[in-house]
Amino acid sequence: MGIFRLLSEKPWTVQASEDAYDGKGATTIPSAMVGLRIFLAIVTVMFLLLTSVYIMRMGLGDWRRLPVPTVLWLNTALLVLSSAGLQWARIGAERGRVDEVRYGLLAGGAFAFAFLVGQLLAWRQLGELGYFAATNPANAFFYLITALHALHLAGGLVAWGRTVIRLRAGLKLDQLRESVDLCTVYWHFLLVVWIALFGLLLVT
Amino acid sequence: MAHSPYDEIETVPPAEVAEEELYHPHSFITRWVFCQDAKVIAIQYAITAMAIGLFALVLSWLMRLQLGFPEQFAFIDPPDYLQLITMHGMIMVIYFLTALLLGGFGNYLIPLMLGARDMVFPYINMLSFWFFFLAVLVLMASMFVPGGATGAGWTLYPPQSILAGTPGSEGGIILMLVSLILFIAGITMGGLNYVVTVLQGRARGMTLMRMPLTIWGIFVASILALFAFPALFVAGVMLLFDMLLGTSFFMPSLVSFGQQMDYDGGSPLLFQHLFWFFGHPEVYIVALPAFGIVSELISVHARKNIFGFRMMVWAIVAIGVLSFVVWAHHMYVSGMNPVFGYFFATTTLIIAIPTAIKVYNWVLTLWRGDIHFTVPMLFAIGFIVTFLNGGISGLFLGNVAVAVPLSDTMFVVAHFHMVMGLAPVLVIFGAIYHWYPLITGRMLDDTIGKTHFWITFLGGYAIFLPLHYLGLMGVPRRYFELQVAQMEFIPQSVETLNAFVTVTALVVGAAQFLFFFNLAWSYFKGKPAGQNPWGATTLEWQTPEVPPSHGNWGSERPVVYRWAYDYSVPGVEQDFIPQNLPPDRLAGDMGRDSPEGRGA
Amino acid sequence: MNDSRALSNSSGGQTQAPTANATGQQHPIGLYLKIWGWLFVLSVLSYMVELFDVQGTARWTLVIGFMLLKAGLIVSVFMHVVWERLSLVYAILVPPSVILVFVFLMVLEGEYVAWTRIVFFGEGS
Amino acid sequence: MHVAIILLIVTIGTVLFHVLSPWWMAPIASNWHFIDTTIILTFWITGLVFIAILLFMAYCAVRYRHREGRRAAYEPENKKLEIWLTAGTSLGVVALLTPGLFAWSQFNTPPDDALEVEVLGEQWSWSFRHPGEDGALGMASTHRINSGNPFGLDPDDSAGQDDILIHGNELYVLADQPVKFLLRSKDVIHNFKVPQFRAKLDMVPGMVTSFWVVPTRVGEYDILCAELCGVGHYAMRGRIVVVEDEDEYIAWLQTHQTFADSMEPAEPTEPVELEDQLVAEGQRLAEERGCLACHSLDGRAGVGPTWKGLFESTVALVDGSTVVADEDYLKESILEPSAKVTEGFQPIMPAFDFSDEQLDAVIAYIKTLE
Repeated sequence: MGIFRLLSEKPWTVQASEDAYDGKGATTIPSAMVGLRIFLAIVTVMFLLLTSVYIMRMGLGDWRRLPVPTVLWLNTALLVLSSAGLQWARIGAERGRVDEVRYGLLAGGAFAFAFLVGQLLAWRQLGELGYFAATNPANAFFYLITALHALHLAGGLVAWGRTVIRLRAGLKLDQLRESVDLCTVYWHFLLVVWIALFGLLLVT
Repeated sequence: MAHSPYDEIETVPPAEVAEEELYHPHSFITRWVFCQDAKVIAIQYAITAMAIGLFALVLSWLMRLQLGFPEQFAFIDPPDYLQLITMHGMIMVIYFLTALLLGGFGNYLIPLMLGARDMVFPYINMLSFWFFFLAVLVLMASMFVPGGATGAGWTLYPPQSILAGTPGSEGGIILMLVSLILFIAGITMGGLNYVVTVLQGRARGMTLMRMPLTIWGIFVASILALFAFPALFVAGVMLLFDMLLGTSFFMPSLVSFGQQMDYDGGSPLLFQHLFWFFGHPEVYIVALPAFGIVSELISVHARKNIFGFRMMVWAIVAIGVLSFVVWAHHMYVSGMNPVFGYFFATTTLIIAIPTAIKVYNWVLTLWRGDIHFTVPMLFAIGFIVTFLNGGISGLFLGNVAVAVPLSDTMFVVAHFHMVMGLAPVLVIFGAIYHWYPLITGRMLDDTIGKTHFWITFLGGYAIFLPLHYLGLMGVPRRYFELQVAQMEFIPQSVETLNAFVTVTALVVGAAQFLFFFNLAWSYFKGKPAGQNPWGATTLEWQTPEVPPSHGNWGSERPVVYRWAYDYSVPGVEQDFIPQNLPPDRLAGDMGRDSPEGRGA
Repeated sequence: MNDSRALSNSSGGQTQAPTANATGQQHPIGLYLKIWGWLFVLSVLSYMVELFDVQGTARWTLVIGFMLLKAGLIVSVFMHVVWERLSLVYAILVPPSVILVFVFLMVLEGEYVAWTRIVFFGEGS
Repeated sequence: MHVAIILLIVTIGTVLFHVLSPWWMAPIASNWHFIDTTIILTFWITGLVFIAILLFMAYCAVRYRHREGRRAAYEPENKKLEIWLTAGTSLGVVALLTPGLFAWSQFNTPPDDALEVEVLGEQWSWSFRHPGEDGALGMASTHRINSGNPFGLDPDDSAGQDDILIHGNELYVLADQPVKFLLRSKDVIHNFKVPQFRAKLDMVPGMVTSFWVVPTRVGEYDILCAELCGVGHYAMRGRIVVVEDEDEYIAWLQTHQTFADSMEPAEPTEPVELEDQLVAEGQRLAEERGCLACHSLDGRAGVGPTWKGLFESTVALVDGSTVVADEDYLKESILEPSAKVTEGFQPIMPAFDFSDEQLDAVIAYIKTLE
């Protein structure tokens, strides 16, 4: 779809009415999904900025590598499972199978909770080893990044909770499909962000 | 022949917001307080922003009193002065201009000008306002904590913003950052709404290129806001970490008043890069809606289509993209890697080209027009003059070596007040005079309006023009007191000039109460406006009721048949054709013989 | 005449759009499994880098390369970006790439600051 | 009509103000004429555009104002005109940018024979470091700063031993000798600015920045801080003295200690007998070490409490107690300011590492202020 063609259109001529309504944009993707996409782009920008600051700060000489708590590997697995659970729910919703939606959602949410608890454990482990935020920039970044990621996941859990409540209230699948879709995309996104950030923490 | 495409339009499916999803208020509270109607939210935004803007205006009076008549006002001491400049700057840039232009005008105009019934996410829209409101409350609260509000300058540069020696380093800075984070949350919700509404909520026939330039300006500015504010968010959160947890993101090892601090290894430049990566787009977040609105005003009141419409759209888009790669021109003397100077000077001067084109096109819209010197038109002309002047001083400051003697002087103060203070404020006034009849159904008083305009425009110009020359001389900014007698390079006459500027500022400030009086008086006693008093083509004037009711469009949403600038079309009797007027209902013959293939 | 034909074509596409959308969402589970498989393979490859202790630039390039591939697969398939209109893809991908300018300049800036510290403060390497 | 007239008045008024007003760049005293030339060039190019656009608007306001029966032209775009305008603007931009970039490249290439002088900023005073005979500055860093080593020099660096430490806000430089200022800050960001030199730069803690200049005109100039650095920002001022006579310069240098000397334990000197001398010394110290930036002499509360009538007065403290400002209290307040903070003021005063003699001098001075 040519953004350049669109912008070079002469709106004062009748030819312009050829594209009189950009109907595709408005009808194929629900507004909520467009909104979510843009929101994800914003969050990506935020994490990218954080990464660039991370890389710059890393080069300033006083960087001490942080031991990666083993529990983080477990957490990563939990987040993958959580994402998979939601994907299951989404496929279930597409095929109209309520049970799959229910189990998928519950599994996804449970694993996400487990992930958050795991992250807390990782913080406690590091704290007990004496790696506090103020001791070294690497620690500070670790706490900052994991906290921001966890907050985003917690926010996602609110949307998840709303979907679960509506499912229990007996709403039809058709009315729920969009919510399940949104949650799933958001979960996959947070998984990508986590994998990228975890990779960053691992190699530095 | 020419009619056939319009028949086809009827088969296009209706746009996003369906009838049944429209929110219906049930009580006073849901009607006026926690309201989800974009028009009410717009008014809420506008009133909050103007109230706090008025407060910031009073702060600027106190500053000017201190500068104009040093040592006469014992109640202003150095910490107070720094708190005054900080709060004035922060409020004006973020809580007044950004909130008013995006939250106020964006909310009011986007659905109406696009032919939508409301925003796409009304609930989020409501939340957006309340986050903004909360941010304002927290900001106000910061003045009452021990140590008072922060006095770090609106740029909040560390280390000084969080160290002793700057007022508000105890608690004020924390509340300031919290308030900013709340504001960012609010503006992100709002911005998402504006962008998605433009993408999804347009009426049938409203292509992107048929949108009025006002919407283009607000649309691109919202995108900028969405992607620029995360930088401020990141910087703010990290600064909070440095302040509260003692981390060293931005803090190098330092000795504050003889004491070694625990910080080590960070870089203050990092904060500046992050801040200006937000801060420069922020300038255009304010400027682009103003550009759009002023194009509208000039076109309507000169009864002529905007000159070079496509160029105007391209310029808005180009400025939007370029504004993300010019940030470090605020940092030429910051000690950053000198190599950056070449890159940023070049990009900065390149961005001057689309900006200049916009100025030319406004002026060329007047050319061969039928200019009605209504109050909105006067404000638009005032804007062109001040914006041109401020844009020109921007060419000095953007050109790296030239900026070296001028940065951190009154020249900078004069520049951004001309281009980002006076210019957008003139547009806002013009816009209010233009759309007040739509909002309230009554006209604002003309005589008061003209008096208000001439005092604001000429007075404002007289305030800021001389300040350029003080800066040229080397007079630094953010000085509590100049102590002219002790500084060899400053002639005594500067004291007189400063006193003159102060008096003018007080007069211009006081004149703004004329405006508020006009707003209040005309609300009850103003001349009834009737439908479309200016003869505008855009959709907001074509609502079945004035002021538009909840849902905007009565039983049927409009269908758009033409662009927003069909003024004085040859062969048509009326000198404007509303966007939603079907071709078969045009009086006279249809503009088939107009240039470029109308009716092909 | 051409105009109206073009228009009717596009509007025809629009009326079909919802159904096309519904079918577009139903991708075979096999595809997802295949992508899972690829993700697994890529992860194994990343561990191989760790296992064989590849050092220096090669290590970075490989690790980051595998990471990007994985992210790309997830974004394009699981987040359905691969089935989106190009303009939306632009809208999503352009802003982050502007940030890459920022990333690049920040790396330069970091090196510059570190350099002045080494030269004037005599701080470690 | 009146709109056109007022636009004309604005145009002419702006030009007249530019030409006639007495406010203009401070007379230049360095080699950076090129920057001034670029500024003038920018004034010419942009000024002409400004005048042209305003006059054109005034013309339109008269010629195309609304009259009965007037109808605007319909012209959505005029490609030719737009292309010409774009091209013309681009040309103007190139004309501005080229000298600008050229000047920037000069700005960043100091000559090889430039004398390196360090400027050290702190809230809210200046000090300087001259490289001494070897012409090289020793390594210095904030980590090593303590009361005996206020510059934080590395005692093991041989290049630093002969560095001349200049406390106080005054610096001498030789005319026509290129100087490269290395800028360093102890605490927050400052900016070393001499308006007549044109060049300036921020001093950023945690790194060293630099610019160079050739002073060309003999005289005394103000040093200003041009980056907001806290409540005392406006009072952070110094003097730079450009001398032609090399002997005068060397004589001035010799009044200051080298780093090596400063590290040796001071010899006990005869106590000063004359009270006046002591007071004069105290006054000098108070001025030089920036005390007066915060403490007024006329009873006005500044950043800190006034010194007028301070001695033997009763001072209310933030913790609610009161104390009489006797010698012990004053001494303690100078050496350890945060111990007893006066009600109504912030605990922002730096600790001063005065010797006993210096303390006596300053206190003697304070005693005279009644």
